[in-house]
Parts: sequence; structure tokens; C-alpha cells
Amino acid sequence: MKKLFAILLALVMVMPMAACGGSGNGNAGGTSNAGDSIEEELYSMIVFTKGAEYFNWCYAGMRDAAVTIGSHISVELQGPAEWDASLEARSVEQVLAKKPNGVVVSCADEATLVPVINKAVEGGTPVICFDSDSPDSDRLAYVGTNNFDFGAVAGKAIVEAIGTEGEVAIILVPGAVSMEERAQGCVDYLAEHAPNIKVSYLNDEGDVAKAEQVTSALLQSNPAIKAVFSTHGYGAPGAAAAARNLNKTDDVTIIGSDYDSATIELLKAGDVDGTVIDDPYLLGYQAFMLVYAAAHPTEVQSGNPPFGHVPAIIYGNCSLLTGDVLEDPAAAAKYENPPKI
Amino acid sequence: MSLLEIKNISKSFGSNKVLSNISIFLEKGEIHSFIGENGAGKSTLMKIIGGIYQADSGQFLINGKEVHMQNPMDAFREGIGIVHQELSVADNMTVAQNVFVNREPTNALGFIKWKQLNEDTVTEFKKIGIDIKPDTLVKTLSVGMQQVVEIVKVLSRDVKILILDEPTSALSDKEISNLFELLLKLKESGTLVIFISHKLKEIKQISDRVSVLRDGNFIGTLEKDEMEESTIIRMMVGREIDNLYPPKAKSRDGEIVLETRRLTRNEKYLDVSLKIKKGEITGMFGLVGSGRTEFAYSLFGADGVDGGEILLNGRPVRLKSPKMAIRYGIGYLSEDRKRTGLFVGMDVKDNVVASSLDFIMAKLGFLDDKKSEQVTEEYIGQLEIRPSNCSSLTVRSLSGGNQQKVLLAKWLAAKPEVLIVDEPTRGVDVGAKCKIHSILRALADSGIAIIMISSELPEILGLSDQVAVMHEGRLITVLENDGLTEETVLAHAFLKGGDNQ
Amino acid sequence: MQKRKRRIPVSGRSITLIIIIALVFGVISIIKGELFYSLTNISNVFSNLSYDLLLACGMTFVLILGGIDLSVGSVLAFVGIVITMLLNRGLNVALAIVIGLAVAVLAGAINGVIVSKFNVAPFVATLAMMSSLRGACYVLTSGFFVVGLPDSYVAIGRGYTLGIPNKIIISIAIMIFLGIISTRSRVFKQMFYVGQNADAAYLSGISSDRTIILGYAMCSLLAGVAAILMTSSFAMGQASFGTGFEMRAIAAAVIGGASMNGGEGNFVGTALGVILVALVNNVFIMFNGSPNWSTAISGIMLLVAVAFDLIRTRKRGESV
Amino acid sequence: MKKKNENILKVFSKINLHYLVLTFLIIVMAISMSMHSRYFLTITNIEVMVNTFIMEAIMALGMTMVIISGGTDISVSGVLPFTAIIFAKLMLQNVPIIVAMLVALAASGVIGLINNELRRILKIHPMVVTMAVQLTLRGLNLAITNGSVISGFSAGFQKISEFRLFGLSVPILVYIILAVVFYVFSKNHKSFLSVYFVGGNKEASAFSGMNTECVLRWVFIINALLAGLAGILSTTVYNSASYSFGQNAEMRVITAVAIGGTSLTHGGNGSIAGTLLGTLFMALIYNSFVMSGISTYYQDVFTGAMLIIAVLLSEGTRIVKEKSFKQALGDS
Repeated sequence: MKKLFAILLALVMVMPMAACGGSGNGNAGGTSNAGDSIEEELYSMIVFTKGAEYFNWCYAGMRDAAVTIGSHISVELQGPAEWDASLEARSVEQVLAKKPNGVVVSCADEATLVPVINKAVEGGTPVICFDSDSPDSDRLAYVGTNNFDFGAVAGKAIVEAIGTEGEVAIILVPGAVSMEERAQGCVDYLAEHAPNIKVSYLNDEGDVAKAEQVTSALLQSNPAIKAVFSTHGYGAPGAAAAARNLNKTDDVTIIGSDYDSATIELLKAGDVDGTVIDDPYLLGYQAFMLVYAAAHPTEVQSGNPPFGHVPAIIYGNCSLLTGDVLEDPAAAAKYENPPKI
Repeated sequence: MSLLEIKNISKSFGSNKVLSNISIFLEKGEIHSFIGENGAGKSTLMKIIGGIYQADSGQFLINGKEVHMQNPMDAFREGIGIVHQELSVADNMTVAQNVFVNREPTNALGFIKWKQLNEDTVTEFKKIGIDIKPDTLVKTLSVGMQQVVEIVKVLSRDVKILILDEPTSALSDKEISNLFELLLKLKESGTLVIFISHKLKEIKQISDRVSVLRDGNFIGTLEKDEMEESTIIRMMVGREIDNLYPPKAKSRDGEIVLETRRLTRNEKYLDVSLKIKKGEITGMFGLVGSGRTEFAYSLFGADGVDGGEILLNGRPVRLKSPKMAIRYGIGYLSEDRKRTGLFVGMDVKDNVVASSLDFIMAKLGFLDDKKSEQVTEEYIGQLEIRPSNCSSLTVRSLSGGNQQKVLLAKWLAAKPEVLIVDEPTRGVDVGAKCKIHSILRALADSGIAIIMISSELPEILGLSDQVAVMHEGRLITVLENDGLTEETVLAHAFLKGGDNQ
Repeated sequence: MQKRKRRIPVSGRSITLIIIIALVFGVISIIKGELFYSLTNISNVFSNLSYDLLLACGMTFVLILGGIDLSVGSVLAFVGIVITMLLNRGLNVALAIVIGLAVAVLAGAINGVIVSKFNVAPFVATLAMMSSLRGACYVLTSGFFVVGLPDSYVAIGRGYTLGIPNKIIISIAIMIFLGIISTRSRVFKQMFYVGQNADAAYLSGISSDRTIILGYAMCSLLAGVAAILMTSSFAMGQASFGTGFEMRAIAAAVIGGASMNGGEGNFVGTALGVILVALVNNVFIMFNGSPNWSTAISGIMLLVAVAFDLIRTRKRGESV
Repeated sequence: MKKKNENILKVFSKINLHYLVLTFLIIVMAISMSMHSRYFLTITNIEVMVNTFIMEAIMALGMTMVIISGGTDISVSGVLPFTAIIFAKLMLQNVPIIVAMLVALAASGVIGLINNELRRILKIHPMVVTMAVQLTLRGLNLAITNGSVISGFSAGFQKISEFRLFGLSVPILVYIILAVVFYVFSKNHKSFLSVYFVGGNKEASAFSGMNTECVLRWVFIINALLAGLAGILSTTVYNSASYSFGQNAEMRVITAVAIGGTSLTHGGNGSIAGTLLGTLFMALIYNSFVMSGISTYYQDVFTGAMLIIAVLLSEGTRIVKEKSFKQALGDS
């Protein structure tokens, strides 16, 4: 019996702490300035696979953008750890209940979030999509990279590396729109500039170990594979490991996607030959600026009243990051010091 | 025309034949006992009558017309009720729910009428003179009481044919006598009662006729006046067993190995002071709930003590766990072999060495396979465990008697100084029983002190050198067993102890 | 069910597996030839399955005890994070590894205590541990990779000894160790008793609680070793490492003949189970199977293996 | 002395400490949250809170039944998307919605049946079987959708997600009905009682003339049907169907059930009432973390801790109710 009551007591203590510990979390300048004339504003970023380094960069951009507006702005990062569109839709719904002044969201798939996004916009909360779009929804704007171009960059890099002959493996997680677009972009480019190159696909379930497993199996069974293009961040390290096991690091060109501390190291080591990058930090930054603009209408005639005017689509450009770029410490510095969040 | 006619029933599991064309007539309003060694096929026959197994060949006639029973439900419809040897109550449910399982009083939509359910339950228990709260969880009842619930469950469907498969093994004498009164009532009202037990005394006491099975064959039926224990046993075993019990201890002056001083466990037993001598068998008689098993648990370190002390060879010891007790040379053969004794899924060898792993150890915590092999073979031989090549068979595949022997072997292998045996022959057939008795005596002669807990008075009297009588958590008295009679013991148990139930 | 006992426990299930594996291997070798049975490919398959192998063997301990451990994947990730973070802060490699393994053992011990002392369902207890540790990983790293590890550490996973990948050597070493344990060790034997009938074990003087705690600790320890191999060979720690590994481990162990009811299971079988799954995955890719289906493999394999075994035992009239 | 003990037991079997504490916790959380955020106790948030855990809530009802019957079913997270996809595909073929629903449900029912038959024939633990089925289904879902999300239903279909009765959305209405039905049945209906019996002592139930296999079959089928229903509802709510739906749902569901005090070790112990509380508790936790803006990273840690504490609590009550191991041995 005593034990039970002890537990009970512990709980009573835990709960309020958990509930109140939150205040000010993810806050730009500290909201604790009570009596401040400017009223608090909250902007939420919602992502799938929360915790992915890519989204951390995005969030960092958003946060810093918020700081430039002022200390009365607080921002937060929400979303499921799983790649589950329905779960993400729920997160959006929950966030909306907090009546945020604006929401920026990267959609796990283009359809599932439509209802909730529309609901938000009807309810007067501006919604901006970033990274992964939901074109059929009423979202005000999309900031992101054209994933087809993204893939094309990879394709270009591959052709430069291996010429117009040989085979290429593309690592992706089936169903992940952004990845499939990137893959398609790459395939299209190859079809145009190197029609003889044959392409095969690998599913690594977004897991590094699995990526190593499948890539090495393929490289082994099919020596004709000259290049591997991973359409997401975790693929490259796996593929690099695979090539290393078969000591094919020099014979196989590995092109990754996005940058994270691991990929950077591999680039410098030469295990990965290049990675296609956009600028997640900038995406986050711009997404916030857009949603803020949408939340604060000006005299300017707006394309989508009652919200402030925002352009429908902004494409960030994407480029190839290679090891030799990182020779220059100044350039490397940006990538090597991920933002603390 | 007899109520139930069994016509050349045969049944075999896989290769081995369990019943070979059995034919018996069972009359209305009689108490008909079945007896036979374990594996003789009694339980199988009953399960077939109860519709749980189907016979390979042969037929049943009830009042002359043939009946086919594919499952228990069919049997119930024919008015056959069976109380199983192993408890078949769901202990997570209430008494009422258990009694009326699967035929709860419901309305048209299948919703249960709780009020009626509970009332009916109370009335059913009233019939056998027990009043009980219908909404108590069965798991909070004693095993004996659970058995009663089981019986009431069957009686509550008005049965024409009532089968009781060793109903008394878990009951206290009081509960047993209640049960017997009830059976006689039922008999009067024309019910056919089929009664299975290993206790010859009981069988003689209540049955009108007794049929004997051996190795799946029907040996014969005895009328009341022909029921001589010797005759029955001969028919069962197929040979004479002239002397049921081994001789008593040769010398009574071994030194005291184990002594308890005012040992107390709250709500279990109180102020038990007992001296156990080398080379003797101390019988511990008491009803279920008299605190004897609980006392044994404390001696074995499986349960703590709240007062008093235990002295081993004169030195006081604190036994914190069975592990420790075994180190000190105390063994405890538990009463419920399936639940707390054996590892039925593992082979005989593993079971035999279970509590003596330390002894058969080579260096560095590694086990010596050869040695455990030897040990096992040794005891298989000594205890005549059958089949004799069973060392690598799973215990599950052995008969009850042999399982019990394996359990005994486990404790012999541990080389105890003091061996506590709790109901060593429960549910064991006469042949195995004798064997176990003589082994116990042999052990005692080899200088081991044995405490034998049993609720079978004949066994106690037949085997033990001194008899400790426990009642309601108190040690009533310790009697020297020379020419001790059941009456004296019972007198102590009830009169001195005071029967305040 | 009667089973003969040998010095090295090779259950009937193992025989089934060996047959299947042999079949698969033979057929593919004929079709794919050199590509498949070349040393590089084999050594590849093996070095890639080392993680699964370790986790599955750990799981075997727990299954024998009649339990289950859902937390192995999270333990792997957490230990990986702990070690890499320590190294990243410039701690001595050996020390970091020791601390990491200690953390692993601790996690397992906690599981064991909750299961044995407070008799909480293993599924629930380890489920709680699973989500707690996974959460902790993200709390520690907020999702960023942990990199900047000393080469001496990286060498553990990437290096070769006598031309054999360290991963393989380490896994083999551990397998041998487990092999010895499983034939002769007293403690290991006791795990079977406890798994079979905890009450009887207790009354036979076996301290069930300690055995259980030990079993869970072993399970986590092996997960910790896997963590070292993984983080070192990828030269990074990551919060999402080992997601979903627990299911793969359980599947492999069960394919290998472990039973959820406890008291059954052996490492030979488990290892064979892991190998079989890895082999099939490998084959699957060699024939460019649709990536969509690769997830389904272990599920189907599990059913097939169990069914196959059932048929075999039925034939021998062993069952029931 | 015994008498007193009996009385204590009596009291405990009457009032359930575990539920009391759980309710108490829920209240404490609710209060501290409403103090923390002014949006917490708004109608919208309450609705959101329910919506965000509604699918798990529905599945939890079935899962409770399965666990009481002494099994577990972790295939639900495969069945949910599977059914959603079938339903969606049919809708795109302009199959009348009712037909589509029935077909999809039937499909899920079949999966349930398969679960049970595999369990029965292969004689292996339900957990293993359902795990295999889950893995297989996840692959299947991927294969039949090629990983792409299915959407673009008729405008009429979208009406369903907007439909409100007393301001309650379809899933909530469905859940309320199911919850009531399950509660009433679990308390008073013969059928559910037999589930408790099978969970408590399978052999005994069989001896009592109960068709245990039949009971188990329906338990698994109904559970799968509920998962399927959740899948269909998801499709209506999100107006799309994707293989990604319902990831790790089984863990969330089982967590809710376990927090509700249904024992995974001892079949036959547990109740729908407990599960309702457990579900509410989980919904509250998820909502609280978003509301309070605490990094959801802590959510997993917290949920884990809560799970253990809750289960310790229920085991605690269970033991007080029964007696500890040694006593239990002692009285035999």
C-alpha cells in the first residue's frame, strides 16, 4: 500500500511541472516580459519525421527570422517522429487549437493534409508550405526546392563522373513524394543526356544500416553499377559504408542529398563524391517571413484576402556540394557548425 | 435396463491403447466407484463419458437408447455432469459466474440477470449446507473451497449421471464428509454417481459397487460385501501386495537435526515448537488450512517467520530463501507437482538435477553433463521410474506416479539432511505409493530426517514414527506412534483443538 | 514432443533452417554463380547482419526466460549516442566504451527488475523503456548526428584483422562465447528452468529474480555491443538508429526455434534464423525485387519457417 | 485475523484504487493544463484532443478484448492502412460508398480470421503471428499503392468529414456508440463474459462446454474489424489513404490499454472502463505536450514513465486484491 501512495504522490508532483515547464520553450526572445504593450505572437512549424537534421536547420532559420521581428514572437517545432501523414495532420490540428498566428508545414504527402490546411485557412490562420508542398490545398504559398531540378543536379553530377555508359542505383523510401520527385528528376535528366544509363531502385526504409545492407548487396550482384544517388540524407552514409566494405569507394560515385554533419565528414574523406543541397536554413527563414507577412496585411492589394500578400511559390535553388568546396574553411564552417536548437 | 450401459469402448492416443473394449452396466441410484492405478484409463473413460474425448469404437446406451456425444455440451444435454481431477474453475471470475458458466440466466438479448444469477448460486450452495458470497473472486478462496465450487457447478445442472474424478484429493475431512452426505442424498433421489478415488477407505465407505481397471482393461466389478482391500488391490496391481507399509524405524535415538522454538507466522501458524530426529519419519497430520504447508514453507525459507527460531543441528539459522535452505541441507517436495514441483516441458534429466546444480558443477560455473547423466540414471534405477530409458524424455510424457518419482529424485539428488515431503502420494496409484513409502523409509534408515505432511491418516499412521497434529495454525500435540489409532489422532485434532469452524 | 539432447544444442528447428538455407544457397549459387558465393559477397552479407545477429541473440536470452524485450532498438540508439557524445567531448575510447556498455547493462537490469520484482508484463515494461530511451536520444541530440569520432574508435567497425572484417570477428567471438555458455553454463541452464516454471524454479533453490535480471541485462549488453559496431562503422551516432530492430530480432529468434512461452530457444537456431533472413534479403536485391516488397520479407519468412517446421514435426509424428 | 484480511480484500474488490488514481491524475493534468494555457478548456481543443486520439481509442476497445482473452494483436497497424487503401481504391472506382465500406470491412475481418487461424494451426503465440501479419501487410500496402497516396474522391465523399450531429464529427459519434456498446456488453453480456473465461482458464472454459476456439476467432475478427473501421474513418477524415497511416499505432493502443489496468500477464483481468480512462489519459498527454509547447521529445520519455507507474499501480492493486505469490502457494 505505502508504495502505491508514494507513486501517487510522485505523480502529483510530476504533472504540473511537466505542464508548466513548457512556458517559453522554443521562444525567440523570452516571452516573460509581462505588461509589454505588444501582444504575444506564436508561429508553429510542423514537420514529419521530427528530429531529422534537415528540419532542424529549417527550424533554426525560422527561429532566427523571428528574432529579427522582435521578442514578442515565439516559435515552436511540432510534428510526429514517424513518417505518417495522418499523425502529422493531427499535430497540425492540435497546434491550431492553440490559435497560433501562423503555421508553416512540410507535408508528409500532398493529399492527406489538405482538409486540415483548408480548415486552418478558413479559420483565419495563414498556412505556408515549405520543403514538401500540398498544391491542392488552400495554403497561401510554397517555399521550397523544385525536387525535379534537385534530381537533375544529381543526374548532371553523375554523368560528369561516370560518362554516358553504365548503371545507376537510386536509393529512396517508396511513398515519400519529395524523394520520388528527386529520383524522377534524376531519371529524366539521364534519359535526356545519357539514354544508355540503366537505373534501378533501392528501398532503405530511411535507415542507415539498411541502406548499407541493400546497397552492398546490389553493388555485389551487379558490378555494372557505377553510381549511387541517395534521395535523402541517411542514404549516402549507408552507401558509402557499402562501397567501403567492397573497397569500391573509388569505382563507385556516390551522390547524396542534403547536408548533415555525417555527410560533410564523408565528403571531406572522399567517401561521398558530392551531395545535392538546397538551403534548409533559408527555407525556414523565408517560410517564416512569408507567414508573418500573411499574418500582417498591408495596404498593398493582397492576392488572398484577408491575409497579407504573399507570392504563390518561391523556389530556392539547389546546387552540388563537393569535397573540394569544403577545402576552404570559410565555406566549410557554415556546414560544420549546425545550429543549436 | 440399466441407466448407463458402456459397450466395448476402445480408445487409443497415437500408438498406445488407453482403453480396450470396456463394457460395464451402471444402475440408476447407485454410487459406483472406479479404481485402478494411474494410467489404468479411468480418467480417459470418464472424459469419454463426459464428451471431452470421443471413443474410437464402442457405444453408450442411456436407458437403452444409444447416444453420441461430440462435445461436453452434448454430454450435459444427456444429463451427464463431470467434476474433473484438475481444477477447472476460472479463478479470475466470481463464484456465481463459475457456477453458471456458459448457461448464465439471460434475457432474450443474451444480457445477464445478475440478481437471479447470484440468488441461484446461493440456493445451490445451500443445498450442500454451505453459505457463500456469490460475488467473491474464486482466486481468493482456498483450493478446497475452489474444488467445492467446481462440484456445485456440476450439481447445479440437475444431472442424471454425476462423475467425480478424485474430488477429495484437495478437500479437508470435514468438506469430504459434507460431500459424502450430499452424494448419498443424490443416490436416494435416483442419481447415478460415478466416483473415482485412490483412497480405498473412502471407496469402501460410500460405494455400492466398485469396478477395477488395469492397463485399459476392465478387470471386474465387486459388490459391497466383496470389497476387501486386499482383493481390490490384487485386482488393481495384478499381484499380491502383502504389506502396505514398511516397518518402523529401527532405533529411535538419533540426535535432533532440526528444532523449531515457538515458530510463528502471522495469520498462518502460531508457536510451533517441534523436534525432528535423524533417521525418523515425522508425520504431520492436519486438515487443509491447518497451517502445516505454511509451516513447511518457513522451514524451507520460501516464506518468512514473524517469531521464534529454527535450530539446525543446534545452531539457530535464518532461512531467507529456498536456495539457502538447500545449502543447509533442507529439501521440500511440494504438494502440487505440476504447479510448483516439476518442469513438465523439460526432460527428466533436467528435472532431476534442477535443485542440485551446484553439486554437479565442474569449474567456473559450468555443468558436468556426464555427471548429471549418471545421477539421473542412478535415481531412475533406484526409484524404478518407467520407462527406464526416460532420461531424455519430457516429464509431461510420463504417468502421474512416475512424475512424482521424478520429483522425489530431484530432492534425493540434492542430498538433504532434512527432507520435507508434502502429500508425497497425492493422486498416486497403490503400486507407486508403496514404492514411495519404502523409499522414504529407506532414506530415514540412511540417517535422513523426514517430515511427511499428509491428510491421509492411514498413510500417517502406517509410515511415521512420531505424529505431529496441527489444527488451525497450532501444533496441538506430538504423539509417539506405537499402536496409535486413527480415533486417537482425530480426537486430538478436533476435541483438543476445538472444532471452531 | 520428445527431443534428444546433444552436447551442442541443435534443435529440430535448426535442422529445418539448415535445410532451407542450404537450398536457397545452392539454387542461387547455380543461378548467380561467382557473384553470389564469392568470398566478398559472403563476408559482406555476414558483416551486414552482425547487428541483427547480436540483437537476436540477446533477444533469445529474454525469450528463454519467457519474456520479451522491445527496447533493444532504443538501447542500441541510446548507447550509441552516449558513447559518441563522450568521444566527441574527447573522452578516452576504452573508457567511453566501458561507460556505454555499463549504460546498456543498467538499462537491461532496470527492465529485469521491473519485470521480476514488480511482476509487470515484459511487453509493457520494455515498451516503456523503449519509448523512454528513444525520447532520451532525441532530447540529447535533438536529432543531429553526433560526429567527429577518433579514428581509433572508427577502426573498430571499419577495420580488418587478418583480412576479415572486425564486425565478423567480433560477432563470431561472441557467438562462440554464447555457444559455450549454452552447452554448459549453470546460470544459462537456470534461465530455462525459470522460463519453464518460475515457481518451481524458486522452490528448487534457483533465485528466479536474479536470473531474470541477468537475462535482460545480457540482452541489452549485446544491444550495446551492436551499438558500438554500428556507430563505429558509420563513424556517427544518430537518434534514429535501430528503429524497428526489435521486431526483426524477435522474428529471427522465433524462426530459430525460440518460443514466446519461455523455456525454449538456442543461439545456433537464432543465428541460423538471422542468416536466413539476411540471405533472402540479399537474394531479393540480387534479383532486383521491387523495393516495395522488401518490408514484407521477414514477416512472410517468419510464417513460412514456423509452418515448415510444423509440417516436419507432424511428419515425424512428434507433435502433441 | 483471517476475517479482517477478508474484509480488506472485499473493500478492494469493490473500489478500484487504480481507476481512482487514474481519474485523479487526469483531473490534476486537466487543471494544471487549463491554468497553463487559456486555450486548453475550449470546445475546439477538447474536440481536437478527442480527434487526435480517436482512431487509437476505437482500436483500444478491440485490443482490450484481445488482451483479456489472453492474447495480443499487433497487426492492427497493418490492418488500418490496408483497409483504408482498399476502401479508397473502391471509392475511386465509383463503387457506392456503402458497398465500398462493407467490402473494406470484410477484408479487415478476413485478416482477423487469418490471424486467428494461423495462431490456431501453427500453435504459436498470437504476438508472433500478428507481428508476421503486420510486417506482411505493411509490405502489401506499399506494393498495392506503390507508396503513393490515394486521393481525389467525389465532392459528395468529402461531405462525410464535414457532417456533424450535435456538433460531433462522424468518428466521434462512431466511437461513442462503440464505447457504450462495448461497455454494456463487457459488463452484462454472456458473450463478453466468455471472453473473460477463456482468458482466465481456457481449459476450464472448454470443459464447461464453451467453444473456446470460436470465442477466440470472434475476438480476433472483431479486433481487426475495429482496426478496419479506424482505417475507413481515417480515409473520410483526411480525405485520402496512404500506406503511411497508423505507424506504431499498435504500441499507442496497447499503451492506452495497459495504462487502463488491463493485465498482459494475467489474461481475464481488465475492463473496458479502464481502457476508456487509459485512452483519455493518453489523449490528454499528447494534447498537453503540444499545448504546453514542451518539446515533444520529452513526450516519449514521459509516456514511458507514466506507463510503468500506471502498470505498477494496477499490479499493486491486483496483488492486494489477491495475495502475494507465497501466500497463494501457502493456502494450497
